[in-house]
Amino acid sequence: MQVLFAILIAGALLGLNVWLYIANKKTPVPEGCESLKPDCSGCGITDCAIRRKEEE
Amino acid sequence: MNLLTLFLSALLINNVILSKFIGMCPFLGVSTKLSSAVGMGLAVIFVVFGASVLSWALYYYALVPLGLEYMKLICFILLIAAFVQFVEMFIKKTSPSLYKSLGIYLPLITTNCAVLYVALDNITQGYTLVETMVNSIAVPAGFMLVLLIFATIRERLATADVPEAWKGNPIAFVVAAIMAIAFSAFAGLV
Amino acid sequence: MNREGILYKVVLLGVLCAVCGILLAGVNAITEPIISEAAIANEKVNLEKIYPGATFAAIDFEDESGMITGAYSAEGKGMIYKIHAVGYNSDGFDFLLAFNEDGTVGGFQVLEENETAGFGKRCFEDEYVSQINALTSSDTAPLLSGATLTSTGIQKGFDAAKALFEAR
Amino acid sequence: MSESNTKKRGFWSEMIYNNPVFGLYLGICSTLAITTTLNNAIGMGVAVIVVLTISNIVISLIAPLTPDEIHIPVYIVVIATLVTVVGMIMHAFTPELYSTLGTFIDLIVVNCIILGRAEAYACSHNVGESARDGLMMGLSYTFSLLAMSLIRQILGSGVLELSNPMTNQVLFSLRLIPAGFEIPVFTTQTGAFLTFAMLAAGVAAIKNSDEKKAAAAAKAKADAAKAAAKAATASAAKAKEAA
Repeated sequence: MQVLFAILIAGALLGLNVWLYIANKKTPVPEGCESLKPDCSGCGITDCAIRRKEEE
Repeated sequence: MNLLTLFLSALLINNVILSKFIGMCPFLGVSTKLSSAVGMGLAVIFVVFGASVLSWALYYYALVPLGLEYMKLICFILLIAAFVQFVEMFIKKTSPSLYKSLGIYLPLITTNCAVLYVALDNITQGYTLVETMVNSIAVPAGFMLVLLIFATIRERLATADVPEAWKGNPIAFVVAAIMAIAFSAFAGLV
Repeated sequence: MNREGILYKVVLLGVLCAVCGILLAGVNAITEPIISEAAIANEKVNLEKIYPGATFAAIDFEDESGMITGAYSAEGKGMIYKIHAVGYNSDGFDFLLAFNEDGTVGGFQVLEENETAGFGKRCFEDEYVSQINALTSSDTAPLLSGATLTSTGIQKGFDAAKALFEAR
Repeated sequence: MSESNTKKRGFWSEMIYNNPVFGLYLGICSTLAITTTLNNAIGMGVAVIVVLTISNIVISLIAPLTPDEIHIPVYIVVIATLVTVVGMIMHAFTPELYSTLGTFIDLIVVNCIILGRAEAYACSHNVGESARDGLMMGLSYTFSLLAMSLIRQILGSGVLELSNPMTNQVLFSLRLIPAGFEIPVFTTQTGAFLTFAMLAAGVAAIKNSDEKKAAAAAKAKADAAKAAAKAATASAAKAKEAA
């Protein structure tokens, strides 16, 4: 019984997560913000996802 | 516990970066410019506060009554990820100008250890809701404080003559070490 | 099945949650008894002094006074509370207080203290201890003149434990 | 780092070049916080190796089944489950270690290494490669922890000590610096930052000198090729003349 609740809670949160993730992706980026860039040059974290995206 | 004591000790004495080493990645990443430090700091304060209060409620109103304390890690990290997505979407829709300054830092925050750390810490310390709220503002405020101080130092450091191998992050750690000594002086404050 | 369909995602996430939930519950079922056993292990030596040979279990409690640091049940015998009180020495002191099932005091055992010899320390000597041992869960612990601060600490701790014992 | 590059390098140089901590600056939080003793470093290292390897295997298995837009939440759940399991096992069997490592075990979830690796590697490689990669990353992370903790423990307390985490029995204890001559600052936060800075600078120095050497070698090669080409044309011209 307890396990069922565990699965339900995890499932609900995961569903919420996926839903928000997809909804967020669908929301258009406001005007003027299409090409926002962080300053990666000063950062030493060379394996960061954002940096990789920028370098592509 | 006295709320002011709690606030000061989380802000200065047990500063997340200098005494707990939490949130080092964004610390190194965005602390090169004052403007990015402000953006990151504000985004972290907002997300930590929201996510911690939500996690607190989830833990005491859902997990504890059901005896599912062992699910807390999964639940908290999912909650944080969902909250970050929600905030990003909300800002996109309502305030383009805010998005312009914070937008780029929001995706980075899910993997910022500080958020998960504060959410978990509130539970392990057994804080009440009010204490949780104070702690969840004080900790990220301490994060932002150090980020700001550090950004100004680093802007000066950019023009300093540093040996080749120490350029970039190694010298930043030396600066952090000196700042840790300075902050350890706060220990007698409370 | 259609990869992009909503049904596929729901099924996938459901299966994932089920696997994770069952795995966690299983591991928790194995490790939980070991963890709670280990949590008592340090206390057990002291608990044994009050109820020798009993089976102990740590229990959850809600304490409003903030003085109770632990609660343990001794199966069929009574309850033991671990209390932290502050006396003359600001570091405070720790003691165990036990109530038998019938409400009489089952034991009073000091764990760690640094009170002044001849004053606060008298609260842990035979005369005062025997007074405590004669009480029940409806009494109030007596004060000891010359050791007022320390015995006030004990009195407050006694009241806190009493409230928990009565509320259980 | 391209595949062929890492294959050409030996085990140790891969540890230095691809070192997640001193090279890529990932997972710094736990590295700084828990490296006060050798015991903590080994415990944390083993936990990370286990989580990283298993999560890489699991993710490479389920990646083909997962549609793109839900992969991040799925990874988060897998990794959080694994960390919880590892945490519970450590809590049960090595309680002392668990209480000193504390929240840092839980924070493995957000440890950038694991999320980084899951996204960058495991989702696009097969099981064997992913497992090897996870193990490799975990090992070099542990290696960094060991280096940090050795320096900090020896300089800070003067004693090199290792104990059995299950029973807290001291396995060996060796005093390397006489009592009274230790440098206690190395056990504090400041010491952590300083040790880290020195090691990171060391790694950067090795990288720099290697790069210089490589550049010099490339230049020499180019020069030799040029010279050879010149000689060849010269001899060809001579041959022509002779003809």
